[in-house]
Amino acid sequence: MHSEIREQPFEPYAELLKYQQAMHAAGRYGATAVFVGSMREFNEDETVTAMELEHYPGMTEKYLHNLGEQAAARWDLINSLILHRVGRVKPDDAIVLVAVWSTHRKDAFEASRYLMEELKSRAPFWKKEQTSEGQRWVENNTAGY
Amino acid sequence: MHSEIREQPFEPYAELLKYQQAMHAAGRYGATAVFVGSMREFNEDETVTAMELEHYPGMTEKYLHNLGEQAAARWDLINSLILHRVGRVKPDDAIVLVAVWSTHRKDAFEASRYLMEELKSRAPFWKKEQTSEGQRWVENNTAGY
Amino acid sequence: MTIEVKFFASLREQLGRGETRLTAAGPMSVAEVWSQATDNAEMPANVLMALNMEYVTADTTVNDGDEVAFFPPVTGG
Amino acid sequence: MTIEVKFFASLREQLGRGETRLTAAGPMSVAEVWSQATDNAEMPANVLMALNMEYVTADTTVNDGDEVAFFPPVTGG
Repeated sequence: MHSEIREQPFEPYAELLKYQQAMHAAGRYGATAVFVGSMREFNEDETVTAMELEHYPGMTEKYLHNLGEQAAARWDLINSLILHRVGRVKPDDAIVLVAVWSTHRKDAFEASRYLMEELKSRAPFWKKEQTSEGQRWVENNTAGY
Repeated sequence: MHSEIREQPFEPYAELLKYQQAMHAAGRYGATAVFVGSMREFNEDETVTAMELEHYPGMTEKYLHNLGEQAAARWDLINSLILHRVGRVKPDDAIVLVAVWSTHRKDAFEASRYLMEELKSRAPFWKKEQTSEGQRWVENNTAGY
Repeated sequence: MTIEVKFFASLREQLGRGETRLTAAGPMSVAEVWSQATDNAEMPANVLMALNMEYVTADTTVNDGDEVAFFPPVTGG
Repeated sequence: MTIEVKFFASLREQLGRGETRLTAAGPMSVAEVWSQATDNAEMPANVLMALNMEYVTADTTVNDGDEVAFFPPVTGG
């Protein structure tokens, strides 16, 4: 179970492959569930040209670490990875990567969604969008269920 | 919405990236949900050295195509990809890749799981395992819910 | 009329063949296709049936030129 | 005793500062930390509170050396 904050753009599938190879679990997992959240170039009918992703250094790391451990306690997981971007983000950049490896698919599906929903509702990150009308704080995340 | 049967090993994340680039939808999707099913080297306490994946040519393609269309009718999807392997499969080989792109995460999460559960319960594929005890047909898939 | 019949996976191995062609005087049900194609073997309870590559039930009518397939529970993915 | 106080995102901008340090005579609640650190500003209904980087409620007791943070609903992911 690993999690990390990234201040620079990252290519989620390259990161996933690198992590997967380092796991040395080939032939053990039958299921990998992955979620990638990317920056869209529009939100609520406005064009968004960039975004500033603020976080609470220290608490984000602690929160994401504990979240991975909670998922591992609740489901039968072989491994998990959470990467989250902070700083200045551009459209199409990956914001978050969640990946879960398990023997059977039920665990991977459920745990990956759990990680994302918890992260979205509790991890201390805040988005400030740059639109043609100026800057604005995103006030709420869209519902996941 | 695209689906394909593959007779040769494929690297799921490279395929996904290639397909994603060809979509020309950068900045439009905020959510990508991916599932990869891989061959495990053990099943029901026996070591599995290889597997023969048989299918019903014609019906598999038709089934997977219709499945993609059904998901697109039910959720708000930007695109989807299903790849499924047939033939002789080795441990750690990817068997299935399902990827779904959408504006918000709810659609991607739900549609990707729907595609996998439907595929597992209805798509005409059959696995024959090669174990130390000889060959055996896999009789049932594990439950997804 | 002629009907193409296919068997897959363990069913193909048990019956010793993957496909056969039936000739019949007129429309028949999928269940009748099974009986005629298997010398009246008992149909396994969990067998799945497809007519022209779409799932059907045993009472579905089969017409000239149709393709009927029988197979065990699927195990893909 | 001293207490580190942090504000994030829109709250930081509204209050015009990201952190401050309080000195107090003895243990106090998170709500009292807010009042003292903001010159008795009204606490927004949806504000979130953390004590030493764990979520808490307004009535939680704060001790010497603790870090208290206030922030709006989170919007990561």
